[in-house]
Amino acid sequence: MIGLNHYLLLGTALFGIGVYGVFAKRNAIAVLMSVELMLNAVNVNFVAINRFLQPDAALGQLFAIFVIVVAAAEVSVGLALIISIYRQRQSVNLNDFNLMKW
Amino acid sequence: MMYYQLLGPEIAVALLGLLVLACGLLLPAHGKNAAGYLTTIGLAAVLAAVILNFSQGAIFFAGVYQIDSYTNFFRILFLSAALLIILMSSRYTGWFGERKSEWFSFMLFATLGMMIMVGAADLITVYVGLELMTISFYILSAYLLNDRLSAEAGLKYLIIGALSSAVLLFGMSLVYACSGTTVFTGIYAALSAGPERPVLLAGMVMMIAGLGFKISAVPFHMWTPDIYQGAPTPVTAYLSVASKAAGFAVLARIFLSVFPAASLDWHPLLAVMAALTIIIGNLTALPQTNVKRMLAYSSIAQAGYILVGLVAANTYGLKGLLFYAMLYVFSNVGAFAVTAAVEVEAGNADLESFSGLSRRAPMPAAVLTICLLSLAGIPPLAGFAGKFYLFSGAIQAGYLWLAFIGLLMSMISVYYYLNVAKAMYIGTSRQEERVTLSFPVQTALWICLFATIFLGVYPGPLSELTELAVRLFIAG
Amino acid sequence: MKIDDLVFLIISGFTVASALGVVLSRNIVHSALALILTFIGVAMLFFGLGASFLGLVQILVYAGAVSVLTIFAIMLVMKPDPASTNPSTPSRATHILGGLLAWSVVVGLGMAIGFSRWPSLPAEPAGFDTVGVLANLLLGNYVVAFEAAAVLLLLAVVGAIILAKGAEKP
Amino acid sequence: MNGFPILSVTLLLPIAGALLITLVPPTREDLIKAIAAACTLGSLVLSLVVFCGYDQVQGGMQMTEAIPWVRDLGVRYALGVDGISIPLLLLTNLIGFSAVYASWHTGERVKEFFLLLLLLISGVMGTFLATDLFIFFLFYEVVVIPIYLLVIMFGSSQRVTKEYAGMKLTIYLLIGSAFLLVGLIILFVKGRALLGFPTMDINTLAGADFPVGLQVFVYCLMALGFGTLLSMFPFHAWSPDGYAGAPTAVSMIHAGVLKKIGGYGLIRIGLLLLPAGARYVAPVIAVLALGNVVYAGIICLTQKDLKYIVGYSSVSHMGYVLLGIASVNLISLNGAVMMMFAHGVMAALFFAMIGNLYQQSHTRNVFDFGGLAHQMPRLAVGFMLAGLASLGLPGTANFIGEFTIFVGAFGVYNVLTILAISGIVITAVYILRTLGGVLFGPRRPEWDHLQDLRGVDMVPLLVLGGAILVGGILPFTIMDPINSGIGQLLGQIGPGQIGGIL
Amino acid sequence: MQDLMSLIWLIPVLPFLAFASIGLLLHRWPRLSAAVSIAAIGASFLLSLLVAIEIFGGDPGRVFEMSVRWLEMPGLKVDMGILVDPLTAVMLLVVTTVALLVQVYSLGYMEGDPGWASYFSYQSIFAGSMLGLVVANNFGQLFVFWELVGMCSYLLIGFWFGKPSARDAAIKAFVTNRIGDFGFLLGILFLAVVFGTLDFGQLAALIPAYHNLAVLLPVAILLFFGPVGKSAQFPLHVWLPDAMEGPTPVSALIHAATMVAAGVYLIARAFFIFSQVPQAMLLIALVGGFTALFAASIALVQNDIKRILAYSTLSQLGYMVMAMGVGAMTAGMFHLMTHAFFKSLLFLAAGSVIHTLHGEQDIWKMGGLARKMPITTWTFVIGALALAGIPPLAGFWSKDEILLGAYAGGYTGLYLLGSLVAFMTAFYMFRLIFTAFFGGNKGGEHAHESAPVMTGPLVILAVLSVVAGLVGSPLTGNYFGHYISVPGVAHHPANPVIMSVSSLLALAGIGLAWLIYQKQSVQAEDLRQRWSPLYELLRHKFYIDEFYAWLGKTFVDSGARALEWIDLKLVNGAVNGLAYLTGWSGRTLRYIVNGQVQSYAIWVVFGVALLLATALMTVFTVLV
Repeated sequence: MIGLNHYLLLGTALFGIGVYGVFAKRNAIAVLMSVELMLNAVNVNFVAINRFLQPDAALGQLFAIFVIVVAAAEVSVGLALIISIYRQRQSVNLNDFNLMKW
Repeated sequence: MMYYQLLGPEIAVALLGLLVLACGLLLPAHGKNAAGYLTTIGLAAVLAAVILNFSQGAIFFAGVYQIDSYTNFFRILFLSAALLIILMSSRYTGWFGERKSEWFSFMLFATLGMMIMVGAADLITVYVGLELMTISFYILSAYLLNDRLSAEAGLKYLIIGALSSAVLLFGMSLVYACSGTTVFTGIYAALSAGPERPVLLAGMVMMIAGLGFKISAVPFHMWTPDIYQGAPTPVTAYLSVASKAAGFAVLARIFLSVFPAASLDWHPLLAVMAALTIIIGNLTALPQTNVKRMLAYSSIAQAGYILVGLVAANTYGLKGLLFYAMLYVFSNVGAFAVTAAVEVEAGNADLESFSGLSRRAPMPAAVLTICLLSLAGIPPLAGFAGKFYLFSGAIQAGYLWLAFIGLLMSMISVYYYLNVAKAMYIGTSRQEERVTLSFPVQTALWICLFATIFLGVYPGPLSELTELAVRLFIAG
Repeated sequence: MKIDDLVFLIISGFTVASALGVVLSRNIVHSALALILTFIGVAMLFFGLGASFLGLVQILVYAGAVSVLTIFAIMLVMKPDPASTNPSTPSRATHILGGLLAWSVVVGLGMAIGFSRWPSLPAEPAGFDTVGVLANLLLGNYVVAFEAAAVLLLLAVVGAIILAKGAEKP
Repeated sequence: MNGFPILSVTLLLPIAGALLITLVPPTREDLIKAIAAACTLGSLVLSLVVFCGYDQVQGGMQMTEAIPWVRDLGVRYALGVDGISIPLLLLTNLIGFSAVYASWHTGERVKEFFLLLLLLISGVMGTFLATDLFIFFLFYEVVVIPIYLLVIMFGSSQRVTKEYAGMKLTIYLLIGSAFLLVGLIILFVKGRALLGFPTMDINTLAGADFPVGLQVFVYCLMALGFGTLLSMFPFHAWSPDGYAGAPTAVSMIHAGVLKKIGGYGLIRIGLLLLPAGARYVAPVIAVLALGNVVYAGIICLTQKDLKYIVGYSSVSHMGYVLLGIASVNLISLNGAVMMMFAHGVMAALFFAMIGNLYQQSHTRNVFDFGGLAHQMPRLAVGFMLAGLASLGLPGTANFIGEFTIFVGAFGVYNVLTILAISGIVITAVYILRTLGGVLFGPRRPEWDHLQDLRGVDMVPLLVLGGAILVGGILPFTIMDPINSGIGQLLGQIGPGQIGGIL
Repeated sequence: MQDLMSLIWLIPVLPFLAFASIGLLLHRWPRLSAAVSIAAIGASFLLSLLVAIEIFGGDPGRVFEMSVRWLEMPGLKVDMGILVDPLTAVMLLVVTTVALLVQVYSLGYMEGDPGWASYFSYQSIFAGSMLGLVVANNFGQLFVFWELVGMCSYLLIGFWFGKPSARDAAIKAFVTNRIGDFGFLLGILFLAVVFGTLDFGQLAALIPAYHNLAVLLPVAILLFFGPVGKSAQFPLHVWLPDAMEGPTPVSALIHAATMVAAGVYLIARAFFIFSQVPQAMLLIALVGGFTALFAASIALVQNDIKRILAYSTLSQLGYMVMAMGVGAMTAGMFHLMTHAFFKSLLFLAAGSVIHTLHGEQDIWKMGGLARKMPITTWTFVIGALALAGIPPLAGFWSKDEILLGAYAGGYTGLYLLGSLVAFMTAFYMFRLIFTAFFGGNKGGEHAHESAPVMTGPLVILAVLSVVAGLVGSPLTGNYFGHYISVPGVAHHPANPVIMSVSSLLALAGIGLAWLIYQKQSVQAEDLRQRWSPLYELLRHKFYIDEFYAWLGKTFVDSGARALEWIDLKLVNGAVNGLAYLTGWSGRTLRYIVNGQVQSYAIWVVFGVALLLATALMTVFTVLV
């Protein structure tokens, strides 16, 4: 019998995958995508919780909507940032961006 | 009957932001300064309004939004910080060229986000306000488009920020899963009613982590130096004082109005975090040669001090938290204002650029020295009074070791602060002509100087204010 | 074993697989496509959870707008050979450490979730108008967040334009 | 003086002068010096008025002023003087006044110099006047930063660079004060718990009987903090380097007054609030005091730099003060306070003379000099006076202090006292060697260009030398107030709580 | 008469006033300074004379005392007081007389010296301090002036500070005295702590009733440290010969007549303590006797006229101390008085010689002075005879009293020793006389008699050296002993055997000296050869100075260097090490922030994992 915990576990799994992506990818865009994965995981949580705990309210869905909106904004700004830094460095490789350290 | 006029400040700031944005589109290039004046005047007006009805409060939307003296205190903090920074950046904004007026509007939107954060008594609103602030800061820190450091700072900030806000969100979702609501009061009720769930603790700690990023507490502090160094100096200043304060405001509100229901005793956890933050921040600041970066590490340490107040979680501690957050605005903005002026002169904020400043610009040199010493907690400057509150609270709560670490480290921190003073007072500078400061910058400097000294010599008034603000959380 | 359990397993398996594809593929374009698949999988989960409106929003915003945006960005910054556009960090330590960390987080959360008791699935309330409720919330209690989100979008647009447009060449 | 806030005026006069100086253009050096001189003179006169106006018969805190400052901390801007603080207040102003004149020939950045100097003087005064812990600590640390700036801007680098010396001085003292601050906060918090209301007033806190364990702990913290400032062995490392690096005026004030804050705090705060702790820790302090006297004294024998000699000797003399404080009884405490006064004046005079000599000859090495009494008889008089005072010759205030301390301490720690008294021989040896080496011996033509003291240079010699002699020839003028103050304090503690022979 | 007594305080105060006025105002006018100084001491002298007359007119028990509050607190009381009894009266008289004469003499001797004014101011402050010491009525005051006279001697020895030797001698004198005062001060502290008072009167009342020898013995011995230092007893005698670097009148006043006698005076003054402790008395007697013999033996071979006199002073002081030790306090004080006169006479005469020979002090470079400067010569001879103890001169009576005391006290060994010393004394004095004044050397061609201002005092002192002994001689019924005596101690009747023996010994000494140095029937050179080891030993003063120097170098200086090393390397090193450690940890920690944004991300998640772990651990421990 599938319960809320399974949905949460799925969300956790997606979250973990996203985290790993943030660590492991060199391409800034790929890192951004991994972050999107994490946000989706959160959304899965919200919607599932909403469905299981209070099917007659839409609080979780509301939260999910806000998350989607914010994520969209984040992505657009993020991509713009990546493009502007690409214009300077001709690269989107995060390992190259260490002018400032120590 | 709901006092919607109490939402005035938020609405006003939002409209002001839009107006400034419009100015940028409509006004010709030379008229872009108008945006600055408009912002200044508007912020001043809003600030005055907030101060005037400081004591009024109301609860909106079934507890989703809440105006009280705590909110007002932080509104004042944000607005005055924004005001000071707009003033100090009058010369600096020249580097933004065409995009000057948009810069003002982004600052305003960031301010709006913070105000919403402290006003919100509900996870969703907190989240949206927080993102409003954070995304404005992504843009602001990358705002020097020709500057490689600035762009890099923006990207780094974006990645870490997105990651940690995802963590925060996940924590929120788990808390929501345990309580079934997102309103603080509701969560509190549900938690105190319902059974203890491990997942709740997981949610709590993930929220701590997410907010810990905003206040740059160890180990979520790594981004701070890079972003502070790369971002435009006014943005750095705003980031360090306001965004940090907002993070603390939310953290304190959640911890004190929600988490008491949970069985997890989070004080030792935070105590360790605070100690680490103080130690690492101060130690790493010692060898820095770039003043902005040094101030970044010092701001990490300052975050540790403020966190002590939250660890203590008693009257003195919380008053210390608010007190320190407020004085930190003046001291730190003062320091950054001088740094910005030097940067405009010399092109960078390396320590060499400061050498001999006391001859070329006695007044800014004095201001910088005094502000830094206030950060170090040397009486009779504001920082000392704040630290006194914080550590009285800590000792009252039985965290003697924390007080020891904090005070010892704050004395060690004097070393790197004095290094700047040394460079300014006995260093020799290449060029000899006096540094010229525009009127707004001077105003900002004078305000910071006066506030830093006044709050230290006569902390009475501000402590009364904090008294009102913390009364919500701690009766008597 | 009920049918929708099976459905859930399939969809979740599909979602996780495509998510893995996102982080494992060496070609950035493939990752982007896998990302779209993940979004769609999540959307299907939403449908399964009776959040059809949200599912639509998910498909429109994510699988639509965000993905397209992402692919545009990829095209703008693409290297000549697509094969090695999305390499992983060379340092093995990062992989092992990061993997372990991610894994431990997952395990920790999993334990937390596993050891907590959860209510079983309640019946779907009849004639429950999700959109209406959402609308009421958005323009009611959450109007502040709503307006803030509006400002946020505007801000993001302007900011994105400014950043992407780049500095005026003196 | 009913109504007229004489203490506040005394305290704030130099600060006012500093503010005034900020308005003067840097080029008007004469005006700046005049302002500084006028303000310090005013403070000196006022403190003399206080000294004479103090009613010993009545005793206790007098001329008090109190303004509520921070409500929830129970802090009040409270000033007052009693027999203990009056001589030290006088000392501060004597030295402050002569310090201004000793640095009359400052050539460059006069504005910064006198501004910081005035702030420094006010800060030191404040610690002696404050009767509220918070205000006390405020002033206690105010002085550190001006000193740092003065050292790095106007100091001199001989064995160690002035930057190193200044930073060492500053950080060392600040770290000491960190322990002190923890102690004060503990007192405040516990006092609030015991009394039921927050207060920082020293006398009020004295009413709260802290548990003995706490007293011991906090007294240890204070011994660390104040002891560091008093250059208690082995926490004296900052002292010789610091003095060597500092400009004349700072050495004068630092060795003369600032150190004494440590002893004053140990008596006024440590002993009054934590009698049991004081008694418990006293033997340790006594042993360390011996370390000061003998160890530092013997090191003086090998020093060649005049400032190092005086620096180490001041460390050694502080040992007597510590011994007096450690053997907690009326006589020894009287002696300790008297010794603080005497040593303050003596050290200040010494540094003033050395400064004058160094500023002309640009060397401080004893072996570079010789027979200076030929060229500079007045300077020689100053040196002799200071030197004979520092070896505790009768007729100088130092003898009174040392003798009283010995009498008080001998009954408590026989052996330690005997060993400590051997210090008078050591002191005699190195002081006489130094005086002989610098002043006596054949005339050396290379120093014929040196100018003897004249005009304003005479002021430190007259003021400080006069104080030394008055304190030594008419000891009761200073000892009687001290006696009344200490007696009051011990009475407040109650004889049961402390040891000692009386 | 009471009004006279109420003026006594002027005696010490006047010279102080003279000093102050010279130091502050008059030092620009040397002659005026000298006048003021001499006027002050003269006034003191007259007052002392009146006081003496008053005291010795009345009955011995009469004591006049007054005091003003000086340093007072519960448990410690030091007054500035005046205590006048016969003992004081004698000292007052001696001190003022010699001081006055010496100052007059100095007018001539210090003619044209650039430091004229300061010289007289020093003289005044010394006189004041010495008188203050004499009239002290408690140990505190005594110690104060005790130290002050020490300082004056420091200043006056180093008066010609241009000479390195003078500088070093001054330092040596002060430091050596300090070592003595160290013990003295301890003794005073003992008294203060045990008896709670320092007042002579009260102590004199308390001590006899106090039988705890365990306390009294250390007190007495510690107090005796003072005299050992001040009166230059062995082993702290080394400073006095060097002190001859000072101007000769100073040597006469301070290092022969008055200050060095202060130690003896202290013993007499505190006799009520010492007399309680036989062991201490024995120690004193032995030290005194040894010093007498030891110094006399050194004096045998010295060639510097002033050093010969200095060593004879040492040995005479040893005599007095020995007298005190054997309980013959009266004799000791008596000898103190007479010695003051004839020894200062000798010094002043020697000074007159040195003055006319432009600083020549080696007796072998003098000779034939008798014809050139008769007054000086004959006064010197008188002084020498007095010192040698030839009847009926002053020295004879007093020395005889001492020998009598030793003999009658049962200290036969000391008696024999004293007699031997008497013989040696006579010998070395006349060795000096025959060589310097009657010798055939050609040193003294250009010598000429000194000015009256110098010879006048010589004559006066010569007279005193002749007559002063009578006051204590049996002929006058021992007037002296009638007034100055230890209550309860019977005075021994004069013993003709002892008298004759001692005078015969003295004559023998003179005769031997005549044989060797005048008639030269025995060549001094041969003696030197024969006894060369002993001679070398004596000539090097038993190598004591060298020994002390070695001690100082090996222990004090190297110890100081070792401590300095510790201070720089360990104490300072610890501080710097901590500082370096802090900075190093900072430099190390900064490299964690390596600029790689993904490593930051790893840290963030690491923190999350850590927090999760702790939280879950707590909750699971709760659950399980």
